[in-house]
Amino acid sequence: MSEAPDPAPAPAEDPPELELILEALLFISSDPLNLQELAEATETDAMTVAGALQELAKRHGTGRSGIHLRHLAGGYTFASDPIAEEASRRLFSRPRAAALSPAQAETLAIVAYLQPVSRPEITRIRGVNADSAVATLLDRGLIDQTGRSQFGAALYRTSGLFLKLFGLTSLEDLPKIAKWDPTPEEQSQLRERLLRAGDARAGVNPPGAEEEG
Amino acid sequence: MSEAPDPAPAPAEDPPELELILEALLFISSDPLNLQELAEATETDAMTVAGALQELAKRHGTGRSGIHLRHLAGGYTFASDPIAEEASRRLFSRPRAAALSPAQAETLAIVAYLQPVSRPEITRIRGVNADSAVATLLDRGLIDQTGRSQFGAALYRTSGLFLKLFGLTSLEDLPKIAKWDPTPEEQSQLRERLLRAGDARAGVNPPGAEEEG
Amino acid sequence: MSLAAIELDLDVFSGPFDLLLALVLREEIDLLELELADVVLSYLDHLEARGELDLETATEFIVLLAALLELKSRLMLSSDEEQMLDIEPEQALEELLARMLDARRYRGAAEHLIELLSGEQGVRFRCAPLPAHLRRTELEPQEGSLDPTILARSVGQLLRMPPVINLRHIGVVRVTISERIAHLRGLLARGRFSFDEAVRDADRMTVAVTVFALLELYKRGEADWEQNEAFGDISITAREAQGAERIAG
Repeated sequence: MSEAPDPAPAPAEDPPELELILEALLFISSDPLNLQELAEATETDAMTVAGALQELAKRHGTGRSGIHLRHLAGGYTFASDPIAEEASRRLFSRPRAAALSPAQAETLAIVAYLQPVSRPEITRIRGVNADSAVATLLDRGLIDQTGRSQFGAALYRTSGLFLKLFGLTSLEDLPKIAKWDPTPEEQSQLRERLLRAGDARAGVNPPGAEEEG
Repeated sequence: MSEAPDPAPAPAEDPPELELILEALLFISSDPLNLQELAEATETDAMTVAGALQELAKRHGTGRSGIHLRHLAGGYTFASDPIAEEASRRLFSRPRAAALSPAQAETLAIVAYLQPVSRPEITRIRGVNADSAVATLLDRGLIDQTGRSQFGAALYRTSGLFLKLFGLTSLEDLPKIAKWDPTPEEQSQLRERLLRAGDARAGVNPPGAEEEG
Repeated sequence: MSLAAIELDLDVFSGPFDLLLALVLREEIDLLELELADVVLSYLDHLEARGELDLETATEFIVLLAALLELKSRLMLSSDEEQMLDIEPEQALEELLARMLDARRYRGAAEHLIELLSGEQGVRFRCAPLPAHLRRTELEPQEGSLDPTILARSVGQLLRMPPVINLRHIGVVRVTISERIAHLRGLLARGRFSFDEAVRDADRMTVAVTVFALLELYKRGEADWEQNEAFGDISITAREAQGAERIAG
């Protein structure tokens, strides 16, 4: 290979297809891949793969690329160049936006005002499967499981962290709903009203009947 | 893959540090990153980042690399070259996004164009119940819930994953819905045929004839 | 004219609007001669074969065809009777037209999306967790960083009742096929009854859905009927009972 005196360097020859495929596989996989796996995936043999990886390593060497090819115990994997360490910290260690998605906010609100409350109840009120929202809220430590209902469904309540993050001293401090209540004159219990509204949205709405009435 | 490989290619010059850092950041992040985020992380400005990305895109172009730089869902991200799809299927058990059923595609189209939109509205437009299509699209992460309508019906919008999987930078990339408008001729033809069915009462009234008592 | 006679490939229709649109646009089809009940049955058979039939969908489909039927029915009504119709024909027509065109637009958009997706076939993304050292630097969310009013507002939204639906302009009456089938089965228990009796004091939509329920029972082999003259009363007989009579006779 000749040195390029030209300030605009001529493009390097395109790598062979096998090398491109290996590059893509290593990129997609979050775990290291060994020669055997790569050979089976590309329907070739380990020797050929090893040769292609050697070429690939050149393109992904220090200074050439921000993505390095590394050979670990478990096989080959791509890793980011340590040169990007500082920038990664700035990018990924920002305080995580603590905002709740609408589905999470809704689920959390139901738990906060009705606790203890079961998942089927949450689903019935929201009209959408609540599994993923409940899982996220559990993950974030905003709700806890607290025993089971008489039918065996897990019951949820808000956590201490919940109070902290919302700046509340106790559940007594939860804001009054009246201000947002469409029919504040309604006398029945909140739980019953929420379930009724959920049922009405789910079942009684005839298809083809538009919302606007 | 290349049209005319240079018989004696010169090795490309090593890319500048900023380009390497950007490459590493895009590799680490599982979400697309926009110019602003990249500029802040690298402590430079969006213009400089855009320039470096242009160079990076050359190294990650078709035929050059198995990892392509794409501008999707409002930011930049790396994606695999489809050339590796067959090998990926052999290697990973997780399949690539499955195709959409006609019902799902229609529901997704309605959400994409009318968002935020409620299930009753979708049902009204499709003429058939959209519940299962909506549930599947939620499950697949192509749509999200975003608040509620004034009557409490859940509202849906498309997700970032939708843009990513469909190769869109933003919703602006979708053609105007008017693209599928019927021509005025088609419209009047349709109206006429419907009118004829309604007006031809007792089969006696040709158009323009007097109304029978 | 039956649906089979006009050779419609039902597989190409994603919904009732689609089907209606095609029917209306087929120049060679005279809507007035088309047996809508047959269209209904064929379409439902088709849905059933695809494993997508639910009574909800079936009812919705009836409602749509009813709009077409409404237009068609003007043929058979005297003008006196027509005064009783509660919607303007132009209004019904414009409504139907607008909905058909809307459905068609989104079907076009849907095809576009399917194309986009297939164009991206084979494109995969990396989905790996952040390297451990970067994860550790994730900051604890701050105390009091969330606004409790979002909770009250969320509950307020969930308390909203859907509006009572005004059906006047479409003339939709909520009556399901399953309800009418149950009603007819009740009457069938007696062995024989007249259609007029089955729909006494019923509104037009109920009558229409009852006809469909009757067709369904016929299809299932539970009932037979007889109509001696056009527009005459229909006499309905339970299949088994009829069989029994034959044996007896």
